[in-house]
Amino acid sequence: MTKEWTPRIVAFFCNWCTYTAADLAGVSRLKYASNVRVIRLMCSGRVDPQFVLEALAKGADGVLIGGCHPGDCHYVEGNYKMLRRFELLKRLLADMGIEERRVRLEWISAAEGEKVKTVINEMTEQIKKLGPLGMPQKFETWDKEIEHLAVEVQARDAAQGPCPTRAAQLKPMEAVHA
Amino acid sequence: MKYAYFPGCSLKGTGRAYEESLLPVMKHLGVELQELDDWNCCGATAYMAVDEGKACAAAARNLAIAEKSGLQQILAPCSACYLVLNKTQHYLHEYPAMRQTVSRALATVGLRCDGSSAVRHPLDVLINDIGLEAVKQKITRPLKGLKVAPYYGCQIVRPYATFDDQSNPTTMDRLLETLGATVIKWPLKTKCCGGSLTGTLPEAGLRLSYILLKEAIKRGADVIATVCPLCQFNLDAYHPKIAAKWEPVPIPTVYFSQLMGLAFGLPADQVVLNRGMVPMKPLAAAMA
Amino acid sequence: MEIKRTIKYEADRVPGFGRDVMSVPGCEALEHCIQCGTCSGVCPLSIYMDYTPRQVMELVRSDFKNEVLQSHTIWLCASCYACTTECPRQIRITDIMYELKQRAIKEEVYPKRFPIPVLAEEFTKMVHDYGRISETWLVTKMYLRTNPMAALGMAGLGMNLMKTGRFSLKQDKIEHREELAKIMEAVDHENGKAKA
Amino acid sequence: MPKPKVAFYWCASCGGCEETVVDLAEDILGVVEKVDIVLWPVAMDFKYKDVAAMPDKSIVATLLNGAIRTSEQEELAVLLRRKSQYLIAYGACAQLGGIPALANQFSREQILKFNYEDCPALVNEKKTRPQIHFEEAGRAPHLPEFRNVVRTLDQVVDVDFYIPGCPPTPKLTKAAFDALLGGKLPPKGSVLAPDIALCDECERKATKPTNVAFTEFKRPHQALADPTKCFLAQGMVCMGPATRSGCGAACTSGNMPCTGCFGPTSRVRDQGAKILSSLCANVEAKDEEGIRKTLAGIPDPVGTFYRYGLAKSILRRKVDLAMTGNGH
Amino acid sequence: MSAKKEELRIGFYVCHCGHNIAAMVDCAVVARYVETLPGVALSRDYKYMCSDPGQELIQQDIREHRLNRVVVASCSPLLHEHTFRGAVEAGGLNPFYFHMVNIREHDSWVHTDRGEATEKAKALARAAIQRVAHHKALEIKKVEIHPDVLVVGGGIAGIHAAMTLANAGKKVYLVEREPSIGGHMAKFDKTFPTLDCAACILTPKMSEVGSHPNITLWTYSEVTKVDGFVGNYTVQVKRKARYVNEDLCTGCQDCISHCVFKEPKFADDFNEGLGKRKPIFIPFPQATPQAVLIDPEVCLNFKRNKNPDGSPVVGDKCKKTCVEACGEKHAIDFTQKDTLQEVKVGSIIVCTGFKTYDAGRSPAYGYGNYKNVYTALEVERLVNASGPTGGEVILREGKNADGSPKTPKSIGIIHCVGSRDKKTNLWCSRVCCMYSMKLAHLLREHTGAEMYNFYIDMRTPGKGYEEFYNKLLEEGTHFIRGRVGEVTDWAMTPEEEGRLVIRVEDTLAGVVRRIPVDMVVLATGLEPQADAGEVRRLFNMSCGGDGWFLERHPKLAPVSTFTDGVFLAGCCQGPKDIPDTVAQAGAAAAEALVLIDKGYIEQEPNTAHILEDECSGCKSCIPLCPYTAILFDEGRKKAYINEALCKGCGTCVGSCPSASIVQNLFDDQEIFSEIEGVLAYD
Repeated sequence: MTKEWTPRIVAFFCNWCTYTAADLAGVSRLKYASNVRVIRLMCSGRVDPQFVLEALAKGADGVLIGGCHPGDCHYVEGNYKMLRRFELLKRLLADMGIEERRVRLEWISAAEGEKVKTVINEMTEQIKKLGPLGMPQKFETWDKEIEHLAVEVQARDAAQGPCPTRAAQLKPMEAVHA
Repeated sequence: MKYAYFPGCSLKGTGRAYEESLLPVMKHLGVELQELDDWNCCGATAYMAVDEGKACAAAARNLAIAEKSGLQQILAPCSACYLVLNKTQHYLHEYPAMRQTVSRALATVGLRCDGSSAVRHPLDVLINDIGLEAVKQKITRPLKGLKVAPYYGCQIVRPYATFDDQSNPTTMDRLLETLGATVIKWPLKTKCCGGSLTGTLPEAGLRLSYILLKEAIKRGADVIATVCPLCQFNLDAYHPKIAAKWEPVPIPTVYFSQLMGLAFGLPADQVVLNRGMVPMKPLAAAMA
Repeated sequence: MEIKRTIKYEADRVPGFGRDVMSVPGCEALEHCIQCGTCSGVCPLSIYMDYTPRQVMELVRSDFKNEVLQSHTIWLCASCYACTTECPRQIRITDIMYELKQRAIKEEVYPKRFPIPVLAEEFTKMVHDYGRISETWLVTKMYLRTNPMAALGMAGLGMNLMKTGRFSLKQDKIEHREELAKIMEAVDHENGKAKA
Repeated sequence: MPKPKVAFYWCASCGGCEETVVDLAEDILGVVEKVDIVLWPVAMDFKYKDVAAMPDKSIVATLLNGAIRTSEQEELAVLLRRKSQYLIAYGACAQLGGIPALANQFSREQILKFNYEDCPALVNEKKTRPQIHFEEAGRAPHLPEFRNVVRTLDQVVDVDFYIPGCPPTPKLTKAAFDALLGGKLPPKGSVLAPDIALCDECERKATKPTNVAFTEFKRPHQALADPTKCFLAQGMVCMGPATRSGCGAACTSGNMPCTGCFGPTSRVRDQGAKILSSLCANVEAKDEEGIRKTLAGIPDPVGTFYRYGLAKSILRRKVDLAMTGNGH
Repeated sequence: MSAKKEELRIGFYVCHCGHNIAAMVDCAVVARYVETLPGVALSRDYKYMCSDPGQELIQQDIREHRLNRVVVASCSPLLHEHTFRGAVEAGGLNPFYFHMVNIREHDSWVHTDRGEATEKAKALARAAIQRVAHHKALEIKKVEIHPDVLVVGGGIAGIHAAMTLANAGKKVYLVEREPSIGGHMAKFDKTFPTLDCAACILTPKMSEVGSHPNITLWTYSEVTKVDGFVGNYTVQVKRKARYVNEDLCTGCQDCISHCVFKEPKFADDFNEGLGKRKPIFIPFPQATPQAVLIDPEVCLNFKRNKNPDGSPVVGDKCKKTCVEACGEKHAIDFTQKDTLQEVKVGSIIVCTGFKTYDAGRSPAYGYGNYKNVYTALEVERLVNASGPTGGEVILREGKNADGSPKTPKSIGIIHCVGSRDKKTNLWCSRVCCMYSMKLAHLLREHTGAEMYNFYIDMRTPGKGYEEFYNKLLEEGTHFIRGRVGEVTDWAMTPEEEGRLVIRVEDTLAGVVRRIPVDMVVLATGLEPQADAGEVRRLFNMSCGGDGWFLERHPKLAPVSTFTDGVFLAGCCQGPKDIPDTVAQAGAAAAEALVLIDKGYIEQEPNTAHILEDECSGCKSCIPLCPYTAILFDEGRKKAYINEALCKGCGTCVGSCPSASIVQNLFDDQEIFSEIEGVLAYD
């Protein structure tokens, strides 16, 4: 890699406050780090903890969740539901060895374009300090110890015909289903 | 109640009447003060003008000594000390670069300052920790009929103090009322006395002291009560010069602690009215 | 009648000076100044200043370094913080004044024989040497360096101080002076000013 | 016509799955009648070389239970995959990692150190650790290597079907055999259990109100559970809503909350995240302090929500664990 | 599952938006990259996608290239999603086979490195391509609009909005908290810059409101609850007891003159406390409705204790001369209680106005400390002919040489009090410069005093405003550019004795000045109402960081809110003068008319539904729905969603432990592929 490593952050922003605030940041031409990828949801209450885990597993170094301030949720209290999940999710992630600062929940109202900028820049800096999380690479490293299986299987296949590992399909199967 | 006590240089010098009156009053109220071990000058306003980093480091040495002593609260009666120690706390919290410089410097002599102690002013402690009710209990000679102009000066309420209103402080007013005195309302209670300019640039500095003294007399005050050794000095020591330049404005200026000592009926050597240059007649009259 | 040209050329500016001052802790908010004049309005000493505090703020922001560092204004500031408290943009004007004083001392451009910077220097020196201030000695030293004749005018005050038991020729010192020296040295070191 | 060949094998497991096969009771006779068991180490004497000698795909189905932790298990998985038309992950360990996969919270070094050095019940003065090469009296056998990571069967070889449970129920096992022998198998990759959460078959469902708001969480040992009332309504963590049904609500009928051994429904990628989401959203408190206090009743979210599913979870393993190389 | 999937043919368009995007994102590179992604049949970059030719391009491509999915990378979907869905539909495709990528607000406008911005655009585009593959055809839902409108607040904004709607034949409920409509404008003497009398232009409008057959006017009332959604709001209004039957009272005021209190004794709110009123009173002569009310706190017929319901206890001590005076009208009713009324409306216009900054928060100016320091609103009443002094400017403190109450010889008006200040309110209140000049003119007219205006910057951007400034300059008003440091009462010179002294830097002259005056007027700024937070929640609106209600878009939707069917007008949205307020009120009324006349609103089909076979009936989702849209079918032992009530937040979807709830447009699959897409870059 020639370029300096920059963190990848996936952000889940609620449509009414934080996404709008990010639009406002744009309209106001505020400048912030370019490594955040925003996914729009209608409400922070829609943020399924699976999304956070999936983002981390697929290569995000951090996840930012943005919702309306407490009491301001467009859907009355969706943000509280996220807050509650977030409290336990943070602990679960810590137990799984993921630094707390990689996952952040922020209340950003539609008027707080400036806060979008500050939070993103701050988070980028924090994660830069933490370094890459690199889950896809980790998965690869973990599975190095069974890499030989594929090789062995291949060698034997060459001698005796195919034996599927995870990826390959078994032909007679389909006959049975049909 | 126990506090670390940071007297500062003035309270050992020209402002000794402040310490001499404050310590007995605090003792009388059951407050224990433990003077900081080998404290050094806070740096006052002069040091900040020369080198901010060193000024903070010098002040932080005192904070570090206090933290080491295990006492969480530092009592700093002098306004300049109070401000500088507080300012240092703020800088250590707000500016990571400053915090790093200072903590590395302190580390060279095995000291550590994490900014955990609170710098308190005696007025803050009297009102919020001890309480005016407890003060009232100790009064044996209420200051009935004594008209006092409360003078806070600049640096205790500005800009870091949170125990009183920055524009219109009232803690000393309430304390003096509790002592039985009549508190004079005047708009100059936080105006500058001239600070060190009285010495370095008398034309400007003394004029500020003159205005204060004149206005206090005009509003009918018998005495000015102050909380700062420099204010007391400026309002007390330059009367001949002021009289020569403008007009005589004969009104004594005392520390609030001296008035407390009076009201508590403490012996004269613990009220030390003899330290004032302007005759204390109005006080004597009021006491009679 | 003497006439004086007051025009300022771009060459009179020291580009970057304003930004540099604003990068110092406590001085950041200067960029928000709206030149309302509240600082001058509340300053008890603005009436003696060559530039009002507001003007100093603008001169700093516009990089007129020489004008600012040579101005009387910065030495007239008594650090009463009235401006800082009242400023509608929360600019810590007092702290900016401190910063300007430091720069003026460092560049030795303050008015010569002007007692205020001398007092500051002597004060600092005394803290270094003894750890504490003896007011009597401090004032004496200042007068000796600036205006020895004025010291005579202070004789009356000295007498009065003596009468009230507030005059002392004893130089108070702290026990661990070497500790303080070491801290100061370390600060210099941290700031890249290690003794040559 | 020769009877279809069937194999059973066990990897990192407790043996409970084998019990289920036995628990088919009289039904097993029906099964045995219809099939020819060619490998079942727990009950019958076959050797590796017997299997290796079989032609590829000569076994119709292999039911493999247990997670994959050692090189030997990997090798057998590969061999059986090759020899079988259908490889079926049998039980929670093979499907999800199961209890053994909780070890994915620790590194190999931590595990070996504890078990061969620090464990208080241990006598091992020389601190000898298991070896993969070992020479004595001129013999140098190859021993299995203990891997860094616990894996599910499908993380090692291709798997056709899953029969869930810790252990799977005889009923599901029999149904699987019936489908297999009757040629009525669902699409490849299916879990051979209903694709609906446990509450569907739990008798306590009716007792759950529609306005549960958690103020505290109690663990089973901290309270005497009402034998009829929904556990969640009693403030006890029950994985039922996030767990596939098919067990006949065995645990909840026995007055124990569901711990999730059947794994998630097909639409869920991470069972733990899902139950977390649902439980937390229904906490009553709105302030961080109150929320934290309520959730303090779940002191070990990983152990609670991934009791069986850690290896199969999105993160699979504690992410900051060191990997150590081959050879102990 | 097994059904043969139609081959994916995605069309991708990246918009240059002139230079707005193209300057920071290499659009051609993005288009070429997307072309390589699976399922993409066509990829183009184009100058302005939202233009007619841009939209036409999409339609043509759908037809010619048999596209079955469309992705446009341009600005925010909040701006143009609707436009492009329309184009997709016009091309013959279901409009929801579309997804939009925001590479302007979220990319080109906020980044500075072209390479990085282009990379980001690629990642976002890829995510959309992956996501759109999972999109389903959806149908738009239509919701009927109830034709009645609620207007909250009876200031000039509310009055104008209500009148506009009523004149268009719509039924309006106008709810006002105070006993009369009129708001702040009713307190003003004259209006700038024309100097026409505020009462003369406002009073006719007020009485028109009072008598309009289409307007139900509820004063002394507050909205306490709002339920429902656009087109179908149910609003609960609390009508506070006035102890006078509005319908029976004729406004003759005989009761007031016959009150046992011979003289007015109690501070009169309408006159900012400068005047007095009796316990039974009418707020001001032109009040609408023309009905008196009784203040139970001071009326002798009430005891000082309260009933358990909070209403005051009726006593029997007073002679009730008022009842006697009212005679056969029987309008006075001491037993009146607060009542709750419920109305159904389709849309709501919020015009709750502002409050003025509390001058006591700026102690340096001495308000409350020095009696002759006034707020501007007090001076409005002081110069008003129907005000407490009959229009005579006499000071609270001091005497003239002849012993009469003191009239000021010099007056200082301080601008920007509480405004443009980080410690109070950072915003410019927009009207203070102009009203300060108006007051300078009026005070000079009334007193002949020397006038000083202290300003930071003069702001006169309105029709005829700068001309007004010029007029004041001609009148000899002293304009001193400098924010006043302090107002004090200690004298330095003989002419300062006994007067208020203003210390200020005259920044244009570059000197500090002390200016003695007899009267100080504080031009206090405008602030959000104290209860703006609660009101905002009531109507499900947002507030900016400054506390003003937030419009949907600062330029393009200035009177809409983020809640459909709730509109804003007047100062509750931010400080503004009367012309702007009236214009906004008209605009809000027009927005409401659009809804009513169309008769229905199309709703985003982003609702959730439960997969019948998969739901285990665990009930976890039911308490989560804020709209009680999720119900439990006791027969089938499963939950189901009433989609008419569902607003599409997706909270239940994110919480369903067995993933058996699906949200249209935000399906798990769609989001998972978006996550994968944004992260799959190299």
